[in-house]
Amino acid sequence: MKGRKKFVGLAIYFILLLVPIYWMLNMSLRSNADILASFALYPKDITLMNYMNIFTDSSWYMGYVNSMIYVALNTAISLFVALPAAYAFSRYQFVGDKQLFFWLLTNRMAPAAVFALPFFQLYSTVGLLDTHIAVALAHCLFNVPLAVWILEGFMSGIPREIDETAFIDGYSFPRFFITIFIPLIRAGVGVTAFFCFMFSWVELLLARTLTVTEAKPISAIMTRTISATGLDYGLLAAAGILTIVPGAMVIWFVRNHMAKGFALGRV
Amino acid sequence: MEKWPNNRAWLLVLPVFVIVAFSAIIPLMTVINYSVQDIFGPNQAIFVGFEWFREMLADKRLHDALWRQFLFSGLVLVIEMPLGILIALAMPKKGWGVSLCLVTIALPLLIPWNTIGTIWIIFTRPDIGLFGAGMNSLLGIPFDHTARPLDAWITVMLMEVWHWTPLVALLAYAGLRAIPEAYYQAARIDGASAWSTFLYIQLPKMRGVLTIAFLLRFMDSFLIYAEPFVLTGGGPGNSTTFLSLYLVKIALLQFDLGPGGAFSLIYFVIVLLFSFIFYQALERIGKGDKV
Amino acid sequence: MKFTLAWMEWTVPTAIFCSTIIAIVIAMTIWQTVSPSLERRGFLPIPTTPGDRLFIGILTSVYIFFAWIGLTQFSPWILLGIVVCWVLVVMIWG
Amino acid sequence: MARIELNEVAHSYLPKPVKDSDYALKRIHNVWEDGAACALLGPSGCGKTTLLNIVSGLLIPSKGRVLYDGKEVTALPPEKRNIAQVFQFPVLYDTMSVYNNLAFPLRNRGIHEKAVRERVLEIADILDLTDFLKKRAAGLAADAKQKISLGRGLVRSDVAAILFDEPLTVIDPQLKWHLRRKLKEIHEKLKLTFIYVTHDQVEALTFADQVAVMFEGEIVQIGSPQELFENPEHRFVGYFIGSPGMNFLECTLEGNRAHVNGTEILLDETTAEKSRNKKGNLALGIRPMYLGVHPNPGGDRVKADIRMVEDQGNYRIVTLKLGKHTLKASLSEERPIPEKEAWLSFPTEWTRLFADGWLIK
Repeated sequence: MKGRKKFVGLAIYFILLLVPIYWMLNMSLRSNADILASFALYPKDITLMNYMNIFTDSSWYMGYVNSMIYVALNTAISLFVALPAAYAFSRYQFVGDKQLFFWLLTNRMAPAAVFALPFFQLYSTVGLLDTHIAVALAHCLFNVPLAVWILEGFMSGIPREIDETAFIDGYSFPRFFITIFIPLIRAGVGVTAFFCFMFSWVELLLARTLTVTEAKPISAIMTRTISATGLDYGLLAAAGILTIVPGAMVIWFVRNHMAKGFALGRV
Repeated sequence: MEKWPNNRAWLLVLPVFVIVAFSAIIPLMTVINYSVQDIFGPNQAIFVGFEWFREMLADKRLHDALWRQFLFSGLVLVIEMPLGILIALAMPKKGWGVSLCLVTIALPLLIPWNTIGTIWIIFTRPDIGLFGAGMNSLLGIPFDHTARPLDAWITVMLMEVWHWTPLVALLAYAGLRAIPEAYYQAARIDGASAWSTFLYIQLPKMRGVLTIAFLLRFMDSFLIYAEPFVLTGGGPGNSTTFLSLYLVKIALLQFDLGPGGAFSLIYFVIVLLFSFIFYQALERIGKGDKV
Repeated sequence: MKFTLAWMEWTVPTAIFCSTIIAIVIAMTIWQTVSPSLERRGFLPIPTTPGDRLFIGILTSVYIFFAWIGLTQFSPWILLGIVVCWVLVVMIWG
Repeated sequence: MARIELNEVAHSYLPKPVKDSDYALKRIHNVWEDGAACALLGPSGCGKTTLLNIVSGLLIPSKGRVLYDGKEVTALPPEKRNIAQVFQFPVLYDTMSVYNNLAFPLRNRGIHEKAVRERVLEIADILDLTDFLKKRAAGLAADAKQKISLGRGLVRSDVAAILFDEPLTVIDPQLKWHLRRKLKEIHEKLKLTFIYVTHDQVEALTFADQVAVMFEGEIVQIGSPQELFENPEHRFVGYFIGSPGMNFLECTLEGNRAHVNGTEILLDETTAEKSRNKKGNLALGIRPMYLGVHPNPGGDRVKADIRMVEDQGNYRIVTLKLGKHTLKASLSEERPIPEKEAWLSFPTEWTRLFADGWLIK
């Protein structure tokens, strides 16, 4: 009886969760004229025209490519610098460790809007404006602290005796770190990569500010379509659906570890 | 766990320090510089002292945006926290349903923020949206988020709840899963009702993760930009212009560097205060209140 | 392509301000490296190290600054005096 | 207070058990008398906790019935069974004071606040918790916490039995002894049925009047500590109880002599008689303390090599090699121990024979 009520409640929530996404999918499979002409709960004449438009227009599909490039770059940079730092925070006590950790955290919390303008000036001065690396570096502002934070949680769960044993056995620090320690926190590295991917992928403001044409992400291209006159809902919906796909795929791969990342409460 | 005292650990932290300093300290100093000058163009600036701060601190639109922001963040917490806990309680504990639930629930979290806005535009438009059209024609309630401030608020709230409740639910779920089975067994033996079990076992044991959820939701909703920007553009009027939207309007759209700088600093310091409280709370959790 | 600082629009007061802050942070680091201090309880509600007290002092000073600028028309120089005193109070007894 | 009876109980965690090995509990048929202090002893994974959960009602067995005072309770949930349980680690309501923790089970049963108060004070007095009543339970030491868990069971005047699931696991060694004595004292004072699960033989043997030894989902023997020691009904009991455990030698029988790779050991006439018509692998068993170690040959003594001597304070443990078998003997410290070789004697009254693991009697 109680279990049943729970199940019904959960089912209702899931329906509410999926309906807006379903609605966008519905729109993406109809032509714009059809959308504006009639109201329908499901697409009567399914058309893939909107998707075809996106895949044939380079200004659209390059948006995805650009997004992928800077997200991948950002994830790589974040992990690379965060791994040793997280190790330092989890194992050592040093001058200003807590203050530094807090300062990193404030950057996770800082409003992107505050940094947008100086970033624009900074990157145009060093000539990186409208490049993938600019967006990737800008996203490091919140992703590197995030990565340090999550990894520190995972590393603190590994007993220190392992480090001590390895050092007594004569391992050098780099060799120990790469061949023993990182494999131990594989799951943590995966979860961290997932969150870096996620936050870089969903961010709009900095990505839009730092790009003009060459590295313009899909999110910015979509906002442009919104402000244009004669909004093409079908096309917009199709583009939206396509932005969900990579995230959904990534979720599927890390689903077993995801709860752990959330459990550490370090998002 | 006792840590090894070793100042050479700084070498390991150095890359992070450099990369974040580059992205945080230089822009912050730039913003400080802007905030005390009236800038007409490159190298054409007049030092104005604290004029911009005086102006921004007295700016009625900034006050409005700030109160709106607090109201919004407050509402977000009031709605999302209980809802998220309820969902977590209803989720299955084992079996094939777990993966399915986790993946479905996490889905909104991985949708780009502007796509979230797009979904909700399409969903709530009075002419083509299921929600908008449904309200108007089926229930006979006039609904138009582009024209009526209340409707715009309802839409933004719905979107926000839809988007972020999953985070609270996932955190709460993780917290629930960490409670050893013996606690539930003891509660059954002691004859506790479902409500007392929740009140005296589940809630106290979830305190850690719920603190984190609370703070994260507060911070993130305080910084919200992309979703309302796409959905309403801050309108109608200024009814959904939150702090970030107003700041971007001043700094990036009107290119008023001086007032924008002063605004940025005010905004940043508010966030800094909450971050500090956040950090202190986390430290406390780490020091022995762990589940 | 040359990296210049011109775009940062430096002014003398802000340069002094930023270098003062950086100097204080560096000085604190050196001091704590040479003779590390322990956490202790003062009038602040949480146990703090000198680094924490410096941060709390500066953060609260900024709020004092906002209140001063937003609510009064007095000279900022008086403010400077108040703020310096306040930071010292927090550092010593906080 | 109640007499607890388990009637042909078996349990499997699988939905459709087929093989014998699918069962976590194979077949338990047992009675615990009212007011007894019983222990369930066995290694980890032998099914002790499963059995305990069946008694408490947290699990419903796949087969069989559970009876309290002759009344069937198999399908009743724990809250309707009047039992209490103390878990491996202290289970407390951390946000409540000690007083409220103790009052919680009574309040849940709708008992009048005045009666609750009286009872809680009474039990707090028995458990020496009176001074802590106003404190938050979360801040106390592990042994005090464990006493609170116990107290939550004791406050209920109708409680039929208290089950302990390795309750001393998280307690410091010096406090263990103290708490164990407290348990014994409470048992004597309140005459409740105590069922105590543990893997520690010292705990079980000192606490209980009656010990049930479990092995791979079965109770292999129930008896007083002395019975378990002197007449282990199964090789496992012999090996598990006593430190070091019983010595076992694979053997064949000829007349009333056991052949252990080439040497002969004289057996008791009646034992040999019974063993003659048993099939299966025979093994001879003897406790280390009964094994005779002598410096010179004589009588039916058997020659063995000494490998190691360990000093344990007032006795010594000698490791011996008899052919391919390793034997241990424990000797009091006054007894001389020969250098390299020794002659062993097997007193017939302490030498047991086992067929396929089970004692021949």
